[in-house]
Amino acid sequence: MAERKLPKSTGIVLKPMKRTGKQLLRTLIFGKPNTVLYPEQKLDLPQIYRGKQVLDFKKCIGCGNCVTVCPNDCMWLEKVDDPELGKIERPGVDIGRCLFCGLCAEVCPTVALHMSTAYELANSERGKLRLSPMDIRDDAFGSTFVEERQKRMLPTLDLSKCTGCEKCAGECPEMCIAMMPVDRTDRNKPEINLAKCKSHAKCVAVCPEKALTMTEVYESYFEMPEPKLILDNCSGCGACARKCPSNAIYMLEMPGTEKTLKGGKKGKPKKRAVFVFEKCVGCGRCYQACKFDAIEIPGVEK
Amino acid sequence: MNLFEFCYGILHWLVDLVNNLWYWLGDFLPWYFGDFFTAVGDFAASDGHLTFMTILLESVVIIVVALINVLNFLWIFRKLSGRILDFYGPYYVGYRIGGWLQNLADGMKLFIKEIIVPTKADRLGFLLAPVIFVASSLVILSVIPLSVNFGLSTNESGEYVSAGALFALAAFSIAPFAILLAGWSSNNKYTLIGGMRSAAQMMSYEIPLILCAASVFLLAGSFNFVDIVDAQHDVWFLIPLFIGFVVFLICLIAEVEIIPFDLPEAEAELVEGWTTEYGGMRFGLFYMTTAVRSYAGGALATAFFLGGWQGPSFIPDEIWFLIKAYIVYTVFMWLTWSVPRVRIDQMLGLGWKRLLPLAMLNLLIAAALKSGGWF
Amino acid sequence: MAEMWINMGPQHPMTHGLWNLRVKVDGETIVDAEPEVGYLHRGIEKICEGLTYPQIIPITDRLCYGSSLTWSHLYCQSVEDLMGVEVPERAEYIRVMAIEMQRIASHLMWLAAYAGDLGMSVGFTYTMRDREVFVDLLQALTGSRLTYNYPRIGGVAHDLPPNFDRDSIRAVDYMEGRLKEYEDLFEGSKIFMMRNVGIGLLRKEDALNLGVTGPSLRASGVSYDLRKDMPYSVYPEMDFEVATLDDGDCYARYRVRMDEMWESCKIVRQALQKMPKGRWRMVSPRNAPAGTGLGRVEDPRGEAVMYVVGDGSDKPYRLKIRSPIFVTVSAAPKILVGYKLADVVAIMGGLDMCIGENDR
Amino acid sequence: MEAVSIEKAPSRIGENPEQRVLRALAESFPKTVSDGARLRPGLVRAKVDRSDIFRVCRVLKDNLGFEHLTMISAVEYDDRFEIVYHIASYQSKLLLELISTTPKDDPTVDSISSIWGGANWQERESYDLMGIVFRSHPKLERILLPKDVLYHPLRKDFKG
Repeated sequence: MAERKLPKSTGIVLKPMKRTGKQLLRTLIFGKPNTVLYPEQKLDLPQIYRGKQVLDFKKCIGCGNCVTVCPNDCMWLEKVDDPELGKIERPGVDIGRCLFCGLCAEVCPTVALHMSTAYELANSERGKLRLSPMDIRDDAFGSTFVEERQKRMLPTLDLSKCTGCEKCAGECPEMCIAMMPVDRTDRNKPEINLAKCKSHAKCVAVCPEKALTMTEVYESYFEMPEPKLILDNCSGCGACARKCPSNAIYMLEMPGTEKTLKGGKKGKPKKRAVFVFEKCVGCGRCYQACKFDAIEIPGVEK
Repeated sequence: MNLFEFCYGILHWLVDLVNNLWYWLGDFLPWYFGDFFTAVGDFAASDGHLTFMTILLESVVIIVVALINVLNFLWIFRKLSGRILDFYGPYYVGYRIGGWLQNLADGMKLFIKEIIVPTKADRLGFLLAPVIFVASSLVILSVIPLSVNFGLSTNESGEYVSAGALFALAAFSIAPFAILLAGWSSNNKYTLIGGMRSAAQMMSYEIPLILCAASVFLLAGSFNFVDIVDAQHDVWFLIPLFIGFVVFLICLIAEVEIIPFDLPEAEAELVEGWTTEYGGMRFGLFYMTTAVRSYAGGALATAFFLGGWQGPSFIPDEIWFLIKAYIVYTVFMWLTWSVPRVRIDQMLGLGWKRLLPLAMLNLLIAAALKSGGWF
Repeated sequence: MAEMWINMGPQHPMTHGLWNLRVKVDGETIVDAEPEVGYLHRGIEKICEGLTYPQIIPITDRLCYGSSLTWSHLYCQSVEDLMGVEVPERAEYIRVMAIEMQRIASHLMWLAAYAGDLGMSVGFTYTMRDREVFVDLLQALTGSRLTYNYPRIGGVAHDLPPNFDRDSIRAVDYMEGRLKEYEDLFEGSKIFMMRNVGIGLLRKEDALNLGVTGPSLRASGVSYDLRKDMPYSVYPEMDFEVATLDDGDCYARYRVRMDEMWESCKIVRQALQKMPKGRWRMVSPRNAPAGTGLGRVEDPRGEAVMYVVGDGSDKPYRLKIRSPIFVTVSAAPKILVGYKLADVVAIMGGLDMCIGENDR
Repeated sequence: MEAVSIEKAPSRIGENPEQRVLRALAESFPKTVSDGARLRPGLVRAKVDRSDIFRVCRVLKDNLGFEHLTMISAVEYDDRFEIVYHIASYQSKLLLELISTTPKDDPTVDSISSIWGGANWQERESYDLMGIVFRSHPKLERILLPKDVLYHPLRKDFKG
């Protein structure tokens, strides 16, 4: 091994004493110590600091993606009776178990859930750490928050109004709308390729039935699972459509399936579920609601 | 008026007050009781008894004054360490006086804590060790005078204990026994190693310390604090005996067990050294006694090398003495918070191989100065 | 003299966590040593088998309190290898910058703990104070102070906040000034040198054989740094040197880490300078294909490896974590024997223990 | 470094170090080393029969300059255990992934802790969590879990 030059420690302890002496003068005479006197002074927190969750009830659609993504199972959906919004489901959070990882806010499709900068969450009772949706409600918080995810104006389809007139497909300058026939129905459904859409809104303008509207859609970094319909199993009960938080499922009649009743009259035709994938948030609640195993989602368990 | 006269006066007035009541009570009783009462009253008013009580009172006064200083020391310790380490130190308790009351609050908190004796500990030794440690340290304080007038004397002339300095040094070196006892009786490997380390350390550093003190005694020609301080009237011993002063300070740091020489309590490897098993006020006493010994050390260094209470007369003598002791202590603290802890073999090597020859050299210089007739 | 076993741990100021070092001492000299670990075993590898790929990122943060960002980065890197995800270039630069800040913070925390071990409170408070500068920066970047949860599969969670460039350059300048102060504070003190030079000798052959990695290996004379020798991310673009010293004592380990902090400051500057504009995150796939992915990075404590086995579902089939400290601790008896009891804290402190990643 | 480096292995023109180490292994152990592949620059994978793992590792360390054992991981599949050795060469900047397979009912393999001291605790860990038995290991005890635990938690049949 080569001989190494050790640094000279001249004066045995004088060098460190010089440094500490300077520090002493700095804190005693010329300034103040570095400490933040906590209850009186507080640190400035960045906007993206991850503290207690805050929920915008009006934006939230109750899809439960936050509940699914939580690594610690500390969130749940709770039924709330709101005077303004009616009977809704909104997530609650157990602060005592929360990791404060922020995945719930990140996965929220409508940017209704945020992590606020509130960090003084201690409580003497463990039960009070379970925050119900009303406890984390703050509808005004979202306006103070600069969302980093990009927002796009995209046409969304209300299939119940759509007549399948194909005007939108002809009008789209990007050629991103294609009319696709829906199986076993006599209807055509416009399918919009959202990746190509440049938000011209011409399809909305031209739609005679006002079935297309422009809505804000936030980009998502999570690949969400898409539901698949097994048509043979579908009984047309409509449970999935009622459960769908983003109203992406429509029940369409299948002509030719009418049962002949006793009097020779024909009954109502059977219905089937139709997914509008542009609106789907991948929560998998339709899968949970279906009692006939007609919907499957890879990777989501009941 | 010196402290003896002050205390004597107070006691005399007190005894007179009580005796008046006493004799008046005795008048109501039969003659044989009355005689007894008179005899007791006479004994209480006698000069011998009063002198004895005066000495007791004096030492109590001195120790109380010293303990108030010790509180100051603890406050300086915590405040200064805070400022050197870039935080506030005591702040809220006694906000207007810089957090001075924090130590009292801590003491109160320690008082109400339970005393726990480990099951397998040697109970007698475990309980006795803090008593010896604290008592031997407090006794040092009683013989250190703050000025010509403020010290423990046995008669009105203010003549102090003639071998006061020797007594102080002797009392200083009782502590290793208490520490060893505490370490051994706790029945714990950490405390045992801490106690052994402490004994080795104190013994090896006692010798240079006493040699340095001996050079001072040689120059002053006395063991009496007043004589030693008087001898420094022209020039402080710091100047002729500079080597001795440095060696004395280093040895004092080792004696009071603060970083870099706090091996017996080496926090990182021995948890808390020989105080590991102590809790509550017993730990508080150890903590306080460290400050007591620091104060005693600072006072000894002041008296031996820094001219004692001598200084310009616009400040009282006692305050001069305390200022010097505080400065010595501040330097201790400054050093403490700047350096890491040394290892036991390195420390003993330093003690025996470096400090002892230096102390001998210092003694030689003192002898040369004395025989040369400069002092 | 009689020999006796002393338990240094599980609750002991030396341990920096929860582990037990049993040393057999003859007087104060160590004759034998035996580390016992596992007090903090949380079964993270098993937990990860039950979570989806994005859910694991906050769990990997919990592997090491000192450098959580490195571990989540390592996890994302290995999963990207498994899934074949391309990471945007800006994200790679942000990652490298954040990791180097984390490395400085981790080394400062090590220095603080080391100073505390040696009984030097001033070293503890000053280094922790200056670590705060980088923790604040990382907080502004990631949104949390300790468990950052910042890298994502296919990028990073957030873009740089406003004024971050300016603040980082300022922090790095401040740090370089402080490093000089530390050199005065530590090496300028004779007592520190007495405690370090020649203590805890680990020879090159032993270090290689026992699988010691990271700063401890480089202090033993092997110039091997994964950032330089098997570069990942955008480290090939960066200009820095591998700090190496020949004598494997505590002082060399201290010096290597100090030099690494200098180099990290350099890398942070370069990363900020070269950072391109563009996206910082891609959409990550939900399911991984069947196969294996391997990530291998230079942790502040050594070589960290993750080996992910995917089975086509959205959860990993098996996740194996190689903790650098786990292997380094197994070398401890080799280093400890023959030194004094007080040197245990210097030697084990110099190895930079982190029990979270050690026990997993 | 005195160890024979991979550079000194007989080379053919146009071969990169990954191919060279694979060829050297295949020539030394024609029967037991199979499926050699270069996954990406600097990462090589090969399969080794479990009976020969000790000799392969000995050759790797002594003749091919692989001086660092990075990681030993055990993976349980439905029909087999795979013990994956990641072995690194500091000089030629290579990482070799050696995969050795054992049947489910006999998870036994030779210990290599006498070749690399760093393998000692990693083998103990694999024994502890996955139940792989390493023959002639100096101290094959549980390391992360308490000594009286009866199960191997990383096996798939162990549920919380």
